[in-house]
Amino acid sequence: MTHLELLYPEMALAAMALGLMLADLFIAPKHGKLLYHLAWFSAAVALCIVGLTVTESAYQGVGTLWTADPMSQFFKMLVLLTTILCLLLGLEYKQLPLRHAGTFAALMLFSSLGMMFLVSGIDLLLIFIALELISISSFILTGFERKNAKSNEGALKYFVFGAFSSAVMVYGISLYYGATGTTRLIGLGEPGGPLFTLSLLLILLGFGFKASIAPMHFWVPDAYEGAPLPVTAFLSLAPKIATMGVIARVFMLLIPAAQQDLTTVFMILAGLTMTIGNFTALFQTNVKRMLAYSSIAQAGYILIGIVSGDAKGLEGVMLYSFVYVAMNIGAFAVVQAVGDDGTAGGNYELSAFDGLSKRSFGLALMMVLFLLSLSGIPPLAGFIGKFYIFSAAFKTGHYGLAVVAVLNSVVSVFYYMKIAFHMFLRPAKDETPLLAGPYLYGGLVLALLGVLIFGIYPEPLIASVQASAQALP
Amino acid sequence: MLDYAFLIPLIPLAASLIILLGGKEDPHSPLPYVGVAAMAWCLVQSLFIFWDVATATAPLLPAPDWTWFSFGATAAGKPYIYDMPLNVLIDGPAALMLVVVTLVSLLVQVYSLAYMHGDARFKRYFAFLSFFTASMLGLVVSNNLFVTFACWELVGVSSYLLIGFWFEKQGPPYAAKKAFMTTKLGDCGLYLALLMVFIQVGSFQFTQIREFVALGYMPPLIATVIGLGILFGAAGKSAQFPLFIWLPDAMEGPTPVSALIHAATMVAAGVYLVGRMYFLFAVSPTAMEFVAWAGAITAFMAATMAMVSYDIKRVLAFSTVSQLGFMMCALGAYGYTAGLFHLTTHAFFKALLFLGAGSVIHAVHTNDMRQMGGLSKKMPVTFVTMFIASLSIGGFPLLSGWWSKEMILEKVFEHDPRLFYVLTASALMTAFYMFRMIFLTFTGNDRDHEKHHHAHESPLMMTAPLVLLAFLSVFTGWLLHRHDLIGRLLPFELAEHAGHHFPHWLGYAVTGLACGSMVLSWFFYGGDLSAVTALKEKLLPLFNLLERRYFLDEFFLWLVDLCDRAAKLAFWFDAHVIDQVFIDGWGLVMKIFAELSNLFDALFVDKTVDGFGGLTMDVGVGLRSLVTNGQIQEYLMYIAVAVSLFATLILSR
Amino acid sequence: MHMLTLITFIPVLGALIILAWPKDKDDAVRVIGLLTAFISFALSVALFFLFDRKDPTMQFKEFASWIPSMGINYALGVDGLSYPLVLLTTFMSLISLIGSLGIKVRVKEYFFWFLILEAGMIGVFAALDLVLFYVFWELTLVPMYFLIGIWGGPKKEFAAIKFFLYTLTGSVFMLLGILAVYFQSNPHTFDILTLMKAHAGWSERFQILVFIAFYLGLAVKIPAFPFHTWLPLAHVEAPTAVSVILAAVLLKMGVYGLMRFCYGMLPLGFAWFLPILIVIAVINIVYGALCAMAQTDMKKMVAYSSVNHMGYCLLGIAGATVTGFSGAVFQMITHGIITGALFLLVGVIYDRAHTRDISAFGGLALKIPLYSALMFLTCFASLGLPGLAGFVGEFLCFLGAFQMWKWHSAVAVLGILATAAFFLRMMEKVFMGPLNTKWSDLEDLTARELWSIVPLAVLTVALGVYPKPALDLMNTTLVSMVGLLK
Amino acid sequence: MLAPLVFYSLAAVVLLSALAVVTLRNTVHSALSLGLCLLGVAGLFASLGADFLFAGQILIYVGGIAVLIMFVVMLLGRASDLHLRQVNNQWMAGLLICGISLFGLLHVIGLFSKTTATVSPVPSTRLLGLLLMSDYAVPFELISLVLLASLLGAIFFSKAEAE
Amino acid sequence: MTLAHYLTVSALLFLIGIFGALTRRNIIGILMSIELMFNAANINLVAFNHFLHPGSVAGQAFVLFTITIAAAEVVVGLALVLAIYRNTDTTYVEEFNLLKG
Repeated sequence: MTHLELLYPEMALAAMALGLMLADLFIAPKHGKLLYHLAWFSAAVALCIVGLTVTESAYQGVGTLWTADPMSQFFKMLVLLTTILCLLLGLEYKQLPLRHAGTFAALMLFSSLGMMFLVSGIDLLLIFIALELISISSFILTGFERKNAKSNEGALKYFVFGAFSSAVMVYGISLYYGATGTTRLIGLGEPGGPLFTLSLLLILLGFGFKASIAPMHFWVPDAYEGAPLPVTAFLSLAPKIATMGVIARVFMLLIPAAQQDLTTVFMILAGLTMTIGNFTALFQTNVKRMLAYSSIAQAGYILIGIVSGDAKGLEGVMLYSFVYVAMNIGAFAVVQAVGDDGTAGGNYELSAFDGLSKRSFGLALMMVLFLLSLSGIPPLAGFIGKFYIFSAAFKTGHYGLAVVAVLNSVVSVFYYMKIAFHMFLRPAKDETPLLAGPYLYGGLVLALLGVLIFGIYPEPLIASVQASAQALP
Repeated sequence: MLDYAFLIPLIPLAASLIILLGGKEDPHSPLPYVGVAAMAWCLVQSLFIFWDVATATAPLLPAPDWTWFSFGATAAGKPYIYDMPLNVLIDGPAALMLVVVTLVSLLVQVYSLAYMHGDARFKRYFAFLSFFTASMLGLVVSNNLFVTFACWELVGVSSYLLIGFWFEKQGPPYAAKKAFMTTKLGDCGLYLALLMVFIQVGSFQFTQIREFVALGYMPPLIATVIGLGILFGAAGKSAQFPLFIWLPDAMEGPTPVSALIHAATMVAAGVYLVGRMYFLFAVSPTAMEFVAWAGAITAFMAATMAMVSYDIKRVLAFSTVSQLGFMMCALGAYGYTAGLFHLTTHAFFKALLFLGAGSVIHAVHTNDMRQMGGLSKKMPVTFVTMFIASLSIGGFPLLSGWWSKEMILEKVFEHDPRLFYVLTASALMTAFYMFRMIFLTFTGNDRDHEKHHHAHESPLMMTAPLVLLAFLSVFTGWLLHRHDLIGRLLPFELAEHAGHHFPHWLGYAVTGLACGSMVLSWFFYGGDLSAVTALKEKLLPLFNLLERRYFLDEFFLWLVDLCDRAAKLAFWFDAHVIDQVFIDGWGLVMKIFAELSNLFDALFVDKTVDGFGGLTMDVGVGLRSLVTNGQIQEYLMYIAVAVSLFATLILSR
Repeated sequence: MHMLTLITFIPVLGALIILAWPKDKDDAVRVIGLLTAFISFALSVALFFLFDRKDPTMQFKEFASWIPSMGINYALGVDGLSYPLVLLTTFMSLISLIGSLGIKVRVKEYFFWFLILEAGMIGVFAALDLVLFYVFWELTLVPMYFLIGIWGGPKKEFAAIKFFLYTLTGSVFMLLGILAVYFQSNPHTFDILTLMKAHAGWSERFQILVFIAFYLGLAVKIPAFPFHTWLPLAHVEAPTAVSVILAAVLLKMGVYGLMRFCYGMLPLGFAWFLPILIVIAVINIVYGALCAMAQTDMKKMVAYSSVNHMGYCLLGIAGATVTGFSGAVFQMITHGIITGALFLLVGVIYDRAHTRDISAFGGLALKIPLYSALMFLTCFASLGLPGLAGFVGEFLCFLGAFQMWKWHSAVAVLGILATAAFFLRMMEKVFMGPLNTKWSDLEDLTARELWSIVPLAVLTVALGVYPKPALDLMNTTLVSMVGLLK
Repeated sequence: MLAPLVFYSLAAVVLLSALAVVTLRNTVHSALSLGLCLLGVAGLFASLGADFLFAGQILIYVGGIAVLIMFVVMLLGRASDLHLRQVNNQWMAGLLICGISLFGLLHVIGLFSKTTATVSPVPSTRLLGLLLMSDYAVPFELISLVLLASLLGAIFFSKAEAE
Repeated sequence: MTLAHYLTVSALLFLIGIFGALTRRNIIGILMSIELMFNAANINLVAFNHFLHPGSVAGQAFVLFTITIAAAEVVVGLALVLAIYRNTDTTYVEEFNLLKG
């Protein structure tokens, strides 16, 4: 059974991306926006196709290197959703040259294509290549503001880091191959031994780089700060949740971490990621950078779900990923509305947020809601996600980790509220009303609805997550 | 009439509210007459009740039986809902007290109509006065210890308000606060006693507690504790040693207030309460002994202090304290009847003395007796009435004070002769200083011509009460003693105390000595004061000790200061330790964390610790210098280190 | 009739209407705010007549499946423990909103946050599901942050974030406790009523651990020593009406939780903690009073007096008797009313004089007699004068604790003395003595201020003279509650 | 007898030239050593019977990547850099980490100290081709997208600023 | 020749690569070092394929992909280096410190 129809979304997306590349050559720069519309539209089409191909059980397709199961479909849809939202942000972003709109959009689509393969891969070869596709597109996207030295530098650091970690990962895969005789992740029997464990560790490093797990997180703030804002939003979401998806698949379902004594490692990683992310975020004055650290911390929370290692943990990972998309994209959207003020490189310092509530109460209020959701205050969606994750940790007896996590969420409040403080408590420098574009508002409202509705009535979300947590094997 | 006894406290309360809330503040407001009328009604009702009680035998528990509030309580491990009853117990002492309180109150109110006329807060004064009377009457009639305590506190606050009535002056606010705090200190003991009573008995009803004790359920030790608690409370309210320091200061209030509250009624509440709980004291000889000696010491100390005071009201205040000591001592010496008898008689002549003093002060506008003198001609009525009162308090035969005091001395001697000697000394001093006051004020030369010149007799509204009280001061004792009325009203049910026999001649001797000390007083103060001055020079340290009130004030001020220091210390602790522990302590943990993560980084940025922000800044700086200095190869290095560590961790297992 | 839902969510509705209301229509916003608070209050008063005083169980129960996959339900209900507090909340919110009419800047935001806060507070008392409870609990946090942070005094920012972090730190531990009991119960449930019956099988060690988690969350809110230091700062910096609501309702959430969860759900943990709790209670009382005595700022003094008064509640609870519990609940209500009035009054003088320094005044009773009279009344009520609201609750607390803790109670009685001392000193310095000529043109209370203060004063007297209606509400429930402890 | 000789000499070439890559000051020399190293690796491939990879390694790595790097080095190369240190100040720590890691890796590798080849190498090109067209078809397609993306990036970055 | 020999060579090559990546100041140096690491992995894959799993050519196929990926990365990397060099006139990594904190 080849089940080629299960690859239709990927094919469609690839075709559209290639089309965009070509269109870039023929469409005049002034119509560049058209390409963005085309791009998000094609992502939406792919999303629809994924939705049509949602299956209840797992299929393995051509070459048996990938699978289509509810879990991968869930993550694919999430990735595509993120892509759409980020493209909407990109539409309103003033710093990007319109003449390269096609390249930009195509790279976004390439990247999300890589993620779609990443979350459905069950062979390290495919996973590795998908990861590289993501990486290479992301390097370019990060450096997309060519005249901006920060953007260049961010891209370079990202690149060096990425290349290094993929080299290490390949080395790990080679050891894996040595230990098992295959690069496949299924049908392994009971592998073990130091070689195998070491290989898993090195492979985890590759994943950790993408998911910005400490101590593989160092590139994150630099790259995020340097990257154009829509890219930052994209990088903080899509690769992270896709990688979390693949980590969950590999270390929870295929080669359970507990079998290889990796649970301790995951616990340390989770604790370290949260703690470092939050504590370094405390004294950031650049909001982009602060959110970068915050996204590191959020990765730590997601890891708790993986540590707990049972079905509830997996559901927690998926649930939190979803919620995280909504609240983080919302936060970034507001940051873009405020910071992308037409000056070169924008102004993302905290002081740019002074008195935002006077300039646009709606934006400020939404930002507060997103931030509170990020810090896990009910009744917002972030709370539901955290609650689920923590209860997974509790169920499996990881009390210490839960305590670390809740303390971390307290620490996080400090810097999240700092933004709120600037928006509400500081007087505005100039009180000109702040207006954002319609697409940005569209994205914002979508995100807000997600945060509010799933915060107040999360049942449909949880039900669908529980239904989607069925995966191969 | 008895069935409506509950109205007695409520009517003045209503009157008080009417006066307080009705109409505007006006120096000539007619509203105070409402208070007077209410009090008159109460007096009538009290007299009827008195008659009922005097002709009946058993203590009476008139209806209704209302519930004030209900709360959950536990008995024998089972929770139930306890209804706090609001009912009235009219027995002999209560009936007697009712008459005393309403009568004195009425007279004082009438007197005040003239005395306070024209005061800017004329109306408010009467509202407070009525409120006081209401609470006092509530205290008297209640059958519920808890309600009694509530009223007890309310009379305290009325006293506070009335002492501080002229709050725009310097002295009264302080005196009011001092009075309130000192009595409150005593109330703490009473509070604990209340708690203990309920825990032990499961009820606050006097009748039920009494039954409980009568059945012998009350362990003596608990009884002692409760008794001491009550005694402490009573010591506060009735100005017993060592809590009497507030009463002399309380004289800052208007003089009629002093007459009513700080002489006749409120200060007697402590004695009255001990009397009401007497059945409980009877179980505990220890508590009794404490009561007796507290009373005796108070009586003696106050009397000595009264000997040297020149403030006419202070003399009276000390005298009050001393007399209260007599009562307390009597109660402690198993002289229940005697103690309460003296309470009654004392109320009248002491009220008279105060009102008279008020009249004098009204005339000469000073409290200092050294600026008076020779007023007898100017103010004959005042002089005569006060003279009678002094005779009465001094123990001149057949006057009411004599009856009660003799009774006390007899009981005390029977109990313990040592107490008797102390009290006798005090009694002699009483006679001495009372006449010292009379002589200084009314006889001899006018020491201040200006003041003397302007002095005049008070109006009828003020003198009428004086006359009436003088009448009572003369005859009450005899009336009550006749046919042993007092004995029947205040039945002493305890088994007869086997003690020393009181020889009759001793009674006569004391009477004689008292009269003698009145004469002695004439020797010192009747003419010029040279003899006193000479004596004072000889006994200067003693005079100083007495004038400084045994340094008790200093002691309490020291205590207050100690509290203040404790408060400052506590606040310092709060702001600099507790707060910092939770802010900086948290920061400290983080700092350690930062230090640890700084192992590779020699450049630790040391900053002064300054609250939350500072420390987190520290942490931030520490971490930041470690993790994101922008040097990518350092980042890579950390990864390499971490991977090696993890590999070691897993592979070494 | 979904009465409780209506009571809880009408303020939210009002908040949303205000949010959607066009800008710069401050008066309309005020009217809407008052109206919604009033409707909520009126409905809760209606419950007063419908409430069955003989029924110890939950009444007006509402149930809806909320998140069935996590076993979380939307369950509301009140019993004799929570209903008085709901009533207090709606009442004090209305009063505070009246007191807030003087707010001139950013009116819309103010009323928005305030109404959200009200909904959160009501929900805390009415929730019958632990997660729902937690949601409401946290819901109070954010509005408070903004209310202090935007409309507060000079150090408002620090005060706001300190409040936020303190309470949040505590409450996340509570969240862990909630999760712990969830996974301990069998079948797993968040239902409070079920959990209150389920504790029989839980080991003492487990109960102690969970108790600590819960206690950390609640103690910060109460605030119990040594977690109280956020309170004076928050109070001093907060605007008047917010101080009122903070003292009157927010602190009660902690005590309520202590009674409902720590006692009702974890009796063994509670029993284990009792000897510590009584010490904390005594410290709160005596130490709080001493700290209050050291203050020169009236508002700070009142704030510390709250620490002192919440100590009485703790004392009553530590007695673990029905009497003590009655006292604690009653004390909560009366403290809410009295301290609310105190804060309002202090706010009035601050509005006029722009200082709260006790020694800066003198003889004000001559100039502003009405104000002084009300201040005297509330101060006396606060120091526990009989006939005023504070007395009965305080006494019942002592009575409840005295059975088990004689010596502790005896020490705590000194706290009463200290309380009296600092209130009397304040009254003496501020209102008595010669008039400080600096304030010779001070004005007495305005109508708006009277509207907010007089109802409290009336209630202070009414609850003091006749506390039976209030106590009757809670008696049956409390009687049925005790006996969990051996 | 020949095999060890071939192996050791190849290993020596690979490791020494690799050392040269990371230690030489002159970047041009480093790049040249890289080419040599890659050639050595190709030799190792050959010795392991991977004929297609041998060719691929030489064509892509040596002929493509190493030359590309050389180009860029030449393009950027500045004579003045030659006297600058090419190694940063954390080389000691790096050395330490690498030493420790080597110790650990050798520990793991020790497991295979007795493993010898069981079959003689066969030409693998045909097998590889089959694999790429069947099971590995999806990655094969995907990698074309990777290359496309990288080209896109290369063009984007190296194109002179037009606007 | 045993598998261990090949693995040792590969391990040494890998560590040399790591050392270079950690210490070379020049970006191009770092890039070259990373190439060494890739090659070490390739040696591993081929060696394992040859010694342990001679039945299939999965290892060799993987090497093919690795080589391609490495090429793609180098292309992007070099382009980036060129772009940056144009902007900042340096290729020394420690001079890239606009972003920190």
